[in-house]
Amino acid sequence: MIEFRSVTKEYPDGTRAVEDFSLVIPSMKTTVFVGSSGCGKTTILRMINRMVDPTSGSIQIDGADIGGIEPVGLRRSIGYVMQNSGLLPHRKVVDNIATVPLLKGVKKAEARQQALELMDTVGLDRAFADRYPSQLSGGQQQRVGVARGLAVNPNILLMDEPFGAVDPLVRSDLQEELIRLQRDLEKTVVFVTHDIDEAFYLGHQVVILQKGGHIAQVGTPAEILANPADDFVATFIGANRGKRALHIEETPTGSILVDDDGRPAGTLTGPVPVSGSRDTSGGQR
Amino acid sequence: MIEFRSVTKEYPDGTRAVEDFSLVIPSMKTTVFVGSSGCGKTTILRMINRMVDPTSGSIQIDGADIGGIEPVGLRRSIGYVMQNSGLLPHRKVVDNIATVPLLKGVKKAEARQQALELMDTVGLDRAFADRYPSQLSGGQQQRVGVARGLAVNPNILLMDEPFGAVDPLVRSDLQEELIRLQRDLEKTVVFVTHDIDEAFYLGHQVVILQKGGHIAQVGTPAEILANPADDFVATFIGANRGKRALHIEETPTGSILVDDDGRPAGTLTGPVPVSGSRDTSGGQR
Amino acid sequence: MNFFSQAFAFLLAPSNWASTAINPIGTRLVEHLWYTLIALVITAVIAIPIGFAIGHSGRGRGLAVALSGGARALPTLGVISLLALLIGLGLRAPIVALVILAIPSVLAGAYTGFDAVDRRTIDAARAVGMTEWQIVTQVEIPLGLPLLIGGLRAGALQIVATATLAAYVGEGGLGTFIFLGIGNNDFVTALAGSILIIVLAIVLEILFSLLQRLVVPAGVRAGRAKNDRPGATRTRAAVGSPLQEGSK
Amino acid sequence: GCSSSNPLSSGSTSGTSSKSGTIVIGSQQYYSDTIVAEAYAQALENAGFTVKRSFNIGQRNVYLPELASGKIDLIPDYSGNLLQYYDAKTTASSESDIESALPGVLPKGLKVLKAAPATDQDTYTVTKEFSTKNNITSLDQLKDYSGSLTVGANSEFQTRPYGIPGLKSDYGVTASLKAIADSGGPLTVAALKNGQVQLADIYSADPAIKANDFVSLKDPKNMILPQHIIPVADKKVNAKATAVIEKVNAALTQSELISLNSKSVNDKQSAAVIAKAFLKSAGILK
Amino acid sequence: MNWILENSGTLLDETLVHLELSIPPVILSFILSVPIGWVANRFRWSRAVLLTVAGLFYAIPSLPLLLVLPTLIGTSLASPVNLVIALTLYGMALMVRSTADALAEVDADVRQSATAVGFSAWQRFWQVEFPLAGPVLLAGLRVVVVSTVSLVTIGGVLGINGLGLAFTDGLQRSIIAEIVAGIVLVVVIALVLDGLLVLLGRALMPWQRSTREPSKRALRKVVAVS
Ligand SMILES: Nc1ncnc2c1ncn2[C@@H]1O[C@H](COP(=O)(O)OP(=O)(O)OP(=O)(O)O)[C@@H](O)[C@H]1O
Ligand SMILES: Nc1ncnc2c1ncn2[C@@H]1O[C@H](COP(=O)(O)OP(=O)(O)OP(=O)(O)O)[C@@H](O)[C@H]1O
Ligand SMILES: [Mg+2]
Ligand SMILES: [Mg+2]
Repeated sequence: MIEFRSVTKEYPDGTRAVEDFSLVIPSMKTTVFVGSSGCGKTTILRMINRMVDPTSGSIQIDGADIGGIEPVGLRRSIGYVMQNSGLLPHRKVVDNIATVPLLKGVKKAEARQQALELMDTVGLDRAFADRYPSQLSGGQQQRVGVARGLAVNPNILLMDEPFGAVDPLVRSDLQEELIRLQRDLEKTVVFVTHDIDEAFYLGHQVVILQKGGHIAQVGTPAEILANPADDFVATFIGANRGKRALHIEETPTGSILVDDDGRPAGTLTGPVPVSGSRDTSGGQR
Repeated sequence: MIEFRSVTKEYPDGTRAVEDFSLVIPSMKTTVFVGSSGCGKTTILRMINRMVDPTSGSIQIDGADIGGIEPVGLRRSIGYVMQNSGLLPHRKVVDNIATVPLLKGVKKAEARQQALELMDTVGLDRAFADRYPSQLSGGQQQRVGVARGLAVNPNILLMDEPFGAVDPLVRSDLQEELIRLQRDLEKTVVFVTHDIDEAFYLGHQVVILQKGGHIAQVGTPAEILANPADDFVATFIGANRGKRALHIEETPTGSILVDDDGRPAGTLTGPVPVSGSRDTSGGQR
Repeated sequence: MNFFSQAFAFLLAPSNWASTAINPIGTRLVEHLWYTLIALVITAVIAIPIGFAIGHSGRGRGLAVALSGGARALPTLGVISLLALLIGLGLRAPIVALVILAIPSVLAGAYTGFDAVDRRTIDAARAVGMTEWQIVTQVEIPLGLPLLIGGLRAGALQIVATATLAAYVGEGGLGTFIFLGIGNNDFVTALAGSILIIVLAIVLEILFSLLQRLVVPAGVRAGRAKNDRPGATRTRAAVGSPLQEGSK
Repeated sequence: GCSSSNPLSSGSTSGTSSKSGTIVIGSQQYYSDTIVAEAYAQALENAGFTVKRSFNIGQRNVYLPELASGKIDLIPDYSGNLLQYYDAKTTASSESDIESALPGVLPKGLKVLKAAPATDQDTYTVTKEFSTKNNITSLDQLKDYSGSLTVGANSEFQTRPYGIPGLKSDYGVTASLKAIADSGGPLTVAALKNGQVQLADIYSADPAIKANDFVSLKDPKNMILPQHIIPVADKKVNAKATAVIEKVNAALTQSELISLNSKSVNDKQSAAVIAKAFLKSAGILK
Repeated sequence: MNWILENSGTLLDETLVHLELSIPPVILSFILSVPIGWVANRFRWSRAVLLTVAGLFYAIPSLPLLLVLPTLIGTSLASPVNLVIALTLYGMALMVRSTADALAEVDADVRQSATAVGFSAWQRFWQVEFPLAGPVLLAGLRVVVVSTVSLVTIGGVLGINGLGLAFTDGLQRSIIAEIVAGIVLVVVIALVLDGLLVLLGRALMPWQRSTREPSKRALRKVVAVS
């Protein structure tokens, strides 16, 4: 469990990126921060591994204040994946994955062996092991980034818009893969995005942020969708513009679901159930 | 009307970007090309204003082969908007908008006056007129780009991923604005994107492309949604993965529409109509 | 006694500036500046159009880089000696040598200036219907100017420093004091000449850097501060290749 | 901080140091001097000495301190300039005055050997045409010349007592200088030939004088110091070596020196080749 | 041509001395520039100061510098030490800027991610930033090599051996072949050393081969200052 207690971050230039932010991030679930550009998502995420230190307030991991933990060691125990993967371009894929174990003094052969296994875990062909990152596609690079994040078998995985720069098709694959990984490995995933669809898809807990890291709403996707806390949230998730309010329309080629703008959203399958067949209150999966 | 007649484009390095491409783009409607990266969207778009000349085949605008039209003149008669706006960084906003009229010899004062009016049209405060592009936000820059594209009052407006780099909220605004503009000004808009949602939202006619500019399906969004031509299209629009197949779920906080992956998509409003209340076959708006 | 103070005394003595002096400092200074100017203008006339052509067309860059590398390696002393032997005394030999010396910098300044212009900006300019000439004059030149000035600045510095060698073949300039000092075992004169040249070079450097700052297009300057935040991980232009250069 | 010794004259460098038993020979950065030094070297080697060549050291202000500090043992120098280097105010003007004054001004550890007959001194040289047309063969006739006079010479000619100032004080002639840094070399010769200068400072042993039929003006007032080739040596250079060098020196007549220089400048031979041929013809080498 | 063959021994000697004089300044300026460039890149305030000073150093003409330097450091004018120090200063004038630019060019994302996965500052510099700055450093070093080899000839005027002698001697004796040989040898040395650097760069930076060029922007800076 990660807990923020009225954390504020003011950058040296005076920008108050995060103000009085408090939140509990549950273990072994995926928590997604979503918000517009500059609202403080990255700042919040980076405070967890002390890339950024709060100006005031405290952050605890499983009850221990991280202010007292030496940053380099802390970072080595937390996985971190960012947009554009942040791989070291001068190291081969396998060495990139083994970066942190090697820093920690694991023997080279062992670290490489482990890295190859991780490639399987994230669904990367081992044939890529000896390539350089620039020789991979964007999606493959992201997988390497995830593998690197997992290399020290961390409890916590921080992900900062990891899929922001990949093709939509690949992006869907990566999202599915992440859901599978999170479920299988039971990591605490903290994920940042500004795509509300992605947030709803991945998050057990979704945190909608406004400028300054102010929380507009926290909840499961279902809770937020059904009861947007205010106008901002409604606009943000598109409910206001009718984007989420669908109705059925018949077309010559079949019947489809259309939103208030007349934008087709899909087709309706299955009967209207009397009550939810799955428990969706704790998470939608 | 723009017509491609079995157009092929092979780049000097041997890349066959577009092969045997034929299509009719109707006037005064929005046609959207959508497809993965590198499938040839930009190449097709740029053949319309002769930024790229086809290796074989011909392109006609309103029945006239553009191969015979002098490129510079042709380009001045067609609006062009691209990602990152492509504005001239050393000219003020108003001069950027007036670029083409000035090239055409319109008097400076007149061109500027016209530019100011165009700023109103695209919803930009005139106060920005004397700023430089770098002093605007990404979304504002895009508006300037659109205004520049409209400055010569062209019949055709080419747009290459114009909203690819802006924030999701701003992006929605720009999309709405474009729909309004297209309706009011009755331009023929040719739009490129790789976001299928954007394509469905904006396009009267949507063209789903595969590598090499091969057309996977052409049709109205409704037609495509209801009857994906093949597996590729189904995957591409997300139907395959159940993304578009929604069903209703009850949650403690209300009833929502959920896709096959359990991803909440919205809420169902209105009754199930017996037949379409609007004609959606010619366009969804 | 400190050589520097002697050298400054030499430089400040009015008698050394008087036209009756054997080597009036003012005259030598003007000669030096004059040679610098001539060489710089010739260099500019040769290198700038070629650089622009390379920058605009993107062709011939490999050749230009190779030749510039070679030219940069050419020892000016050798070139002046050779040219003096071949074409005799007079300004021609040193000027030609200075021009050869400065061409690589100015050439590079010209074409890298064009390179520096965002491909997408040029592409957009072409797409809205600018002719190639208009692209060069209205987009590439104004946006490439800072780097061109940078190239001229580097070239001017090399010229002003090396114009010293004009004295080697009898054409005066500030090098006179240096060769006179060396030949006469008179360190003060040599030092005085050196100080003058160094000051001249530094003044030129400062003037050029001011000029360079002045010619940065206002819009480019205005926006620069924005993207400066270290560690900014702004969303990269989502997906999509930046437009490749299309055919024209 | 700033050291207060003149860097032009304080030399303590050049890595070469004389090992006992080896004679280190230096030379100026002047082709003619290098030929002579090479001749010394070959003669000494022929006599069984071990020689180390440290040629092209540069100018007097560099090599004389090295000589004094023992880094080199021997160098062929020029009598008048050598004296002036150590005694700028000297009044000596004839060769014999110079040679008798020299031992008194040399640093303790150094000695001069017997000078060669050849002198390689500055001259005011004009073209044959100029000489006949204006009937000028001597410096004291110059003051009657009506046109303006420009001298082509190294830049130090501007201030040397035998240069522009001497011309004025000794002969009442006003001339201006065109500074050309090739020490009377091809550029100066060319300037004289094409009339850019009327007078040129060309060394008396320069073959260009004869080759171009130039006329070197007489110096009746002995303004210009004689510059006989004179070896300066470390005192520890022994008598046997001294004898070998003086024998070489004795063979260096004026015409011989000019012909050696001519082989260098006109035939572009290397110092080693020229020196060897010279020593053979002088009977020093077989 | 004949002359060159007959005097190849002398030319070879001069070439070797030339090399001996050229290489130390290149190495020294590289070693000294790295920490200074690092400071310039690390502390914003120092960047302007250090780079301006470096720029002004480069503005100082070589002959005057060679003359002024001895009074400041107490060497003699014709001393190779004097020349080596002067050329090292020139090398640094170029290299400090290149180093600062090279380090600044290192992708901020990569630097951030290295920090995020737990590199200490020291590890990050040597294992990430320095190698990634390699291509731009190399580009800067190549300029330094070429200009240093060329500048060594100025020593000829002061009586420092090396190929500069070919010019002074060639001029005195009017031997065009000698001057041409000198020029050609200087250019050849410069290009050979440059080529060796390129090969060294390939060997040390294998990831480069498969990738794009180093950022053009950075290279441009290097070109523009030289
Ligand atoms: N190092 C810094 N120095 C000064 N201000 C900063 C710094 N880092 C971030 N900021 C500012 O703090 C605010 C929050 O930044 P942050 O990067 O956390 O936003 P974000 O939500 O991650 O945005 P994005 O979606 O663009 O990544 C912004 O206004 C930003 O400009
Ligand atoms: N100037 C060019 N020279 C060579 N190949 C090119 C050129 N421009 C584009 N291509 C190639 O042609 C193919 C189609 O490119 P195009 O830019 O049209 O794709 P796109 O669909 O617009 O992609 P994106 O979504 O990335 O913008 C790609 O394989 C691309 O690499
Ligand atoms: Mg962020
Ligand atoms: Mg494209």
